[in-house]
Amino acid sequence: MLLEMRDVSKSFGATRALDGVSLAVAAGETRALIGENGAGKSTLMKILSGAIRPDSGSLWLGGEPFAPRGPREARRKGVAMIYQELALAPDLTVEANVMLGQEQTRLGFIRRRDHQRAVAQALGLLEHPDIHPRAKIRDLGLGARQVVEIARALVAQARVLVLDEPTSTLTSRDAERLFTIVDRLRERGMAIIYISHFLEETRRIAQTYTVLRDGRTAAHGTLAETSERAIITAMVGRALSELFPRTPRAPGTPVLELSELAPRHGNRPANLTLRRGEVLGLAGLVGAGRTTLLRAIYGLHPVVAGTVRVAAFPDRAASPRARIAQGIGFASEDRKGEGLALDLSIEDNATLSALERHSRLGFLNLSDRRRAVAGLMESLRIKARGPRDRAANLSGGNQQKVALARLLHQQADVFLLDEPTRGIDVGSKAEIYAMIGRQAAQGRAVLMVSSYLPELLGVCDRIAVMSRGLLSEARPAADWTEHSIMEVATRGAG
Amino acid sequence: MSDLAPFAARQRGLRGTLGWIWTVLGPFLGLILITVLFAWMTRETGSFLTLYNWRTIAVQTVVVGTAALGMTAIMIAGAIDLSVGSTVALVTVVVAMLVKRIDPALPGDLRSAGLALVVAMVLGVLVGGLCGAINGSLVAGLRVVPFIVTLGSYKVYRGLAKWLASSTTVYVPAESKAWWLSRILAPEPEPRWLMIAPGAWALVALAAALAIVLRYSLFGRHVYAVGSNESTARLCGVNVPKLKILVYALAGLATGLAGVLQFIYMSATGDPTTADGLELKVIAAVVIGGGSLSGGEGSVLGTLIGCLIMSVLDNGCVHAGIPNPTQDVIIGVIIVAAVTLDRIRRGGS
Amino acid sequence: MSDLAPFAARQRGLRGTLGWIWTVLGPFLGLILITVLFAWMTRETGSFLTLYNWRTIAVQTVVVGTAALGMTAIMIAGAIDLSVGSTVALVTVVVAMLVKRIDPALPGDLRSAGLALVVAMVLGVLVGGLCGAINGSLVAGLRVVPFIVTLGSYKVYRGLAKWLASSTTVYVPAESKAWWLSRILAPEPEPRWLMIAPGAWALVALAAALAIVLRYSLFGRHVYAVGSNESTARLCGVNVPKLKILVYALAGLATGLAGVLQFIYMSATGDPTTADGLELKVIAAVVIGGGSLSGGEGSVLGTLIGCLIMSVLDNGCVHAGIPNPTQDVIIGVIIVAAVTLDRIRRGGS
Amino acid sequence: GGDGAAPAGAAGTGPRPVVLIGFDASEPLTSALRASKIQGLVVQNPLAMGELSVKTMVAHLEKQPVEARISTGETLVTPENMNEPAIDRLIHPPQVENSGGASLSGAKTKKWRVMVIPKGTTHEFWKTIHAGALKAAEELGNVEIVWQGPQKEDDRVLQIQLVQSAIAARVDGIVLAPLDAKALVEAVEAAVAKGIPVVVFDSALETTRSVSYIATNNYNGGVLAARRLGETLGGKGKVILLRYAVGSESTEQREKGFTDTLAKEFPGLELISDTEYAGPTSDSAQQRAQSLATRYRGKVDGVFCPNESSTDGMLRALEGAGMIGAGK
Ligand SMILES: Nc1ncnc2c1ncn2[C@@H]1O[C@H](COP(=O)(O)OP(=O)(O)OP(=O)(O)O)[C@@H](O)[C@H]1O
Ligand SMILES: Nc1ncnc2c1ncn2[C@@H]1O[C@H](COP(=O)(O)OP(=O)(O)OP(=O)(O)O)[C@@H](O)[C@H]1O
Ligand SMILES: [Mg+2]
Ligand SMILES: [Mg+2]
Repeated sequence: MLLEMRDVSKSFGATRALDGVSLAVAAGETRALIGENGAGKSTLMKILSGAIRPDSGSLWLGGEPFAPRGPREARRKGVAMIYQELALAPDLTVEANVMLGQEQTRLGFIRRRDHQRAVAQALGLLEHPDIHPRAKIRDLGLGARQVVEIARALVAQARVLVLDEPTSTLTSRDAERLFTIVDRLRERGMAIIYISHFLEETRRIAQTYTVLRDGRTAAHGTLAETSERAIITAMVGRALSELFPRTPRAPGTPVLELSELAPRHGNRPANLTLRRGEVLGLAGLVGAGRTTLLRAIYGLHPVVAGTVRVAAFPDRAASPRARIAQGIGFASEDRKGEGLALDLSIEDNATLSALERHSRLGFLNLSDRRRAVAGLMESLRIKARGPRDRAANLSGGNQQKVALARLLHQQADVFLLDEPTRGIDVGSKAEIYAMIGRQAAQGRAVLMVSSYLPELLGVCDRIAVMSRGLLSEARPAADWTEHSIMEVATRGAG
Repeated sequence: MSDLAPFAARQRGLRGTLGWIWTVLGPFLGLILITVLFAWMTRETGSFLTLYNWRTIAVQTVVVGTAALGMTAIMIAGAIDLSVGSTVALVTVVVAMLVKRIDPALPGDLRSAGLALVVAMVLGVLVGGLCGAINGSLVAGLRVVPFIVTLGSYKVYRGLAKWLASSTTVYVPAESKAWWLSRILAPEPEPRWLMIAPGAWALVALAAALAIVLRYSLFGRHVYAVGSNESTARLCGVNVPKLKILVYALAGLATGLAGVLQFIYMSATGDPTTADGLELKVIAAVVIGGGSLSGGEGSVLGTLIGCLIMSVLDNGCVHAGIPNPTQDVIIGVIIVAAVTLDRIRRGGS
Repeated sequence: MSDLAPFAARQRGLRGTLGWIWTVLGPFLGLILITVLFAWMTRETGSFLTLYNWRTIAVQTVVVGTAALGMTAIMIAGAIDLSVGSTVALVTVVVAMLVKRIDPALPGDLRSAGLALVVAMVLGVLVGGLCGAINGSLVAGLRVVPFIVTLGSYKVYRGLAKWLASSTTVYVPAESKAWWLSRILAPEPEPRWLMIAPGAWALVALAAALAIVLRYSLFGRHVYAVGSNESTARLCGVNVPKLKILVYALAGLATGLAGVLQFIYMSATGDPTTADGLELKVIAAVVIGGGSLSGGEGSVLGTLIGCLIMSVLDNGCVHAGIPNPTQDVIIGVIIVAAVTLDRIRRGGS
Repeated sequence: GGDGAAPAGAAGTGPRPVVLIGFDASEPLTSALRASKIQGLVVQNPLAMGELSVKTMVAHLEKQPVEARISTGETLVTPENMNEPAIDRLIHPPQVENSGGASLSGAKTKKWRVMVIPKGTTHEFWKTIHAGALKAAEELGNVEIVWQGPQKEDDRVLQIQLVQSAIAARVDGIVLAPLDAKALVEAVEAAVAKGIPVVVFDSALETTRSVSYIATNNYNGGVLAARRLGETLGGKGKVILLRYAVGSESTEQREKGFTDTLAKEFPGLELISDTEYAGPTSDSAQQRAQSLATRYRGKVDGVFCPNESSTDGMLRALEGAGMIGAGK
């Protein structure tokens, strides 16, 4: 075994994140690490990468004890990691970020030629020559950032590569490219640990698996010999019924109408009608402009022409505030930068858009609010110590749930969801789909952006595809297949 | 902050039965240690640990404390105000000039009651609020960083103060000073049962009000949200520009009150050069009290403790008879030590 | 990114053929406007737009500029240094005292060459570096925010300066001042072909060196990375504590040089009270030049322009004969205006 | 001695009154003097200083011989003598409002343009100097005054910059109150080298190149204060000296004159504190004085403050602590 972790435990205060976990990967093996949100996957990998230190347990790398005192040492010994929460410096260029910590220098000065070559090569491997090496990360969309992050790990030339949910913001095309590269690296003798909530994806890429549950190893083995149902049962502790439950619903009156809506930068004018009791999906490649469209509707992105009409409301100048008043709720794809105030508590985050529901004369009824939030946490199964826990202390998936809890708390009429299940485990995904279905059945409307096509095909009533800023006509989900969606999505780009 | 409870729970486990004493006294740790230190250093004269001296310290803290309350709100919202010192100076000048204008025009009995003073002082507070509102509007309107906007107004307000006062000190004639004026900041208050000066009580009341507003009001939660992550706040429908203007205006009222108190402290004098460097002192008090320059953090209690730490240091050094250069060194070391201690107490980073 | 291209194109379209003039002159816009303003105000005497006056401005910018270069690096790394003023004062005192010690012990010809001055000045720069290194070690070691650490050392270094100087000014005897000393910051340099004072050239050279280091060296890259996102830098294997100590130490060397220049500017005087409030001026210069209090941003050219804007304002107001209060107001308004303009130029937020 | 002093903070009996001697006059100080809250003020004659400085400069410009050292005198004002007309003129001098004076931007209208650079612009002392300078200008008729003080009082560097800017602005003469006896030497000599004569006033400058030096004898001012304090206390008691600021030449001279005289002439007076500095403004002085007053409550008999702002702050602190009676 190239890498072994034995009996690793780690507690954060009263939270026992890891409780005697063991894991081993051989050279030339890709191991999938699977588990519910908050099971401890990221924590385990952070220990491996030296970002945090275990309370107990030991690590062995290439037969030698391995106790990294920090990320520096781990990197030097050949452990490269792609973190779940994108770790990029926003003020630096793509090139500087890719090379950060692994610069090639002469007399203390950067060898720019070598850097340019290395970065161009990595981006070429990922088939993303469109990402300009001198662009600042600040100006990139999330998908492009994820690509940069992967490029960084490619340059690292490590012995052990950890990928913590690398595809959560990638489209299937980009993901497929990534898999090819990972396969190639594995064949070259690298040991790879792959964390993902997409089970079919892990089958495609990994040979072995380990399931974590509540900080313990719940199961491990070879993927080829294990059924999906068995893995899910090990993960969730129960068998999961249907992933995409259909609720009885019929499209009603239009609630949201876009006519010739043209956001600034890139997007072409879009037309769209969203009806009550309908779930409408937006597919497309990274950078296609879906996020921009959603933000423009919500009043967060400047609009150059066209209108957004919301049922029963006069068309006034858009601002998030006005939109909330009109019953629109928005969940951002960028939960760290925009979706959540990480320093605030769960209850603050979950109720910020509708604080007045718990207030009289401008003052909050704290206990009332806490009760409401506790209820939401219960129903979305948010794993935390309580409503007062800081959002920053939650696992990635649980943070995403807090962002969704806000929309429920707000009792929005129209949901604008940008990659809503990003980083969410299968069990919770099913619950969120059920939640979306329930909302639609109650006559609310959902406009949902996702790069995960099975989800769009399973949940949505109609789907529209965006490609290079151009929005296609929305057609019933039954008319689409993954293949036809990709075709439309790439055609504009090709 | 809202996550005190689980945190406290964790800490309690660690510390066993001493738990709640620690929880209550914890934030005061630095202050207590400094007090003990000075009490020990002045054990021979004993002048430091007297009731009278603590009343004096209370009086010496009032102006900084009042201004620091405003700054706490501003810094929680992720902004900063460099113009507090200048605003205080401007307010003292305005109040002094108003008294000189209004008082002679009043009939005798109103004069002796000090009506002119009351009117001028209220207007002074409003001038402070106006200064704050201007800062806030510029920050929100020009979208220039608060540091620069208030650096500009730091100059402008100071210039206005000097210009109004013709570059010199404005004295209120003795006959315009009502009998109650000097009592507001007298270390030994009358009536006796007040315990500390009425001005100090005003600070306490203001602090309590601000603490409640920050914790329980929608406005307060929005202030924390904007300071913690402005994009999130906007996404959640907070009117960020309006909120900023409001925070600055309210903080300005506090600064205005600080100016009025400074005017009283200086026996009804309007001094355009006063409160020079107050901004640094006030910001330091907020940061010592746990506030952050990047917003989203800070508490009223912490700020008050920060102010007291600074006052006790200044006062204690004089009582211990420490020469001036050594005082500077000691104060510097203790500020760092107190904050380090607090960081360790709260458990790292 | 695919949509960067249309964005750039749009900008280019807006500016049309004037494009490159704008690109080159853009950052100087505020400075140029202020210069034009004062030139217009002093059009009758014409004393402002003379070569001699600009040489004077250059000399008047040297100390602030040198210190601001150090601060630029610190602020790019996301930290701050409030102790620059105190460090400058400490360095002036140390240099003056060293000259007084060393010079009498030297043989005659070395004395007249000013060897003692050279040695003392080099040691002065090192003292600055030491002060910086101490700041950096405390920031990295105690993990207390830089604001507090340097607030502490702001007091401590000032105290040390006073203590060393026995609370008074330290003068270097006339016979210890070498002939070349006063030439370093003379507005009209000798030899003539130097154009500006040797001290100003030192600033230019230092600025060029720093710009190159920040742009092309590994160290510079890491400074930006730490300031932009500290945890990312740490995760990518940057030794953040070491880097911080290094940045502070290097900046300290610059501050030390500023102190030496201040010593020269004050005709070889060690003054423990000098440079009071320098920190605010220096930070303001960096922020005017595009630096950010939250790190990751800032440039050497910007900082130099920021310093020049401040110097030109001070100098121009004297030439225009504007009284102090009006000066304050004008300077305040112009600072905000210049930064607003710059923000608009760079296209929003 | 301090025996039998009331314990601090005890009800009813306030501590015994303290004798306060100050320096310079301002409105609250003179009214306190009138109420005998202050037992003595040493005042200078800024009006004469300003007037003489400008007149000397013009005389030099017009190639007349001038004296190298002119003293403008210092006077002890007490509650007893303050109503004498000569003294009253000293403590109620004329002052200048913001406007007065020429501006550098306009074309020269008079024969001579002289820049007057004080140490600061906000103390009343400087306002009176300004009035004196303008008075001279009016009487002479052929000179205009440009009045520019450093933005921050007591900052050598700012003053050096002002002198440099004055050279660049090509004025005919500079009248300067140097913040430092040595640090300004080079700037002044640079001016002289450029053909701009310099008159020094208020504080000394160590150069031979200046035209004349016009000032109060500050050391003697301190001596006067010490004598007044010693005599009022009957040569016995405990005394505090609240210093002004580190490195300020004129006040250090006063402090030195004061301490020297105490040591020499009043062995019965014990200096119990002389290490505290009042700082630049009257409220910083008040903070310091308040802490000092609590510390030595009931243990101190006399206080000396070497300038206007420190006297002002001390007066307020003593009043606040009830350590000063409303007359005896
Ligand atoms: N810094 C921290 N402070 C306190 N608790 C933490 C911290 N980091 C993680 N935790 C807790 O540890 C547990 C495990 O978190 P971890 O991030 O490893 O989960 P995960 O398996 O990666 O989940 P996800 O799939 O949602 O990313 C969670 O309960 C989380 O709340
Ligand atoms: N040149 C540009 N200047 C300013 N903002 C830009 C520019 N290009 C893109 N943006 C903005 O950056 C954000 C992220 O862009 P991105 O390329 O990720 O598109 P997107 O809308 O998120 O696409 P999708 O959601 O389909 O991946 C969008 O809000 C977009 O409008
Ligand atoms: Mg995770
Ligand atoms: Mg997107």
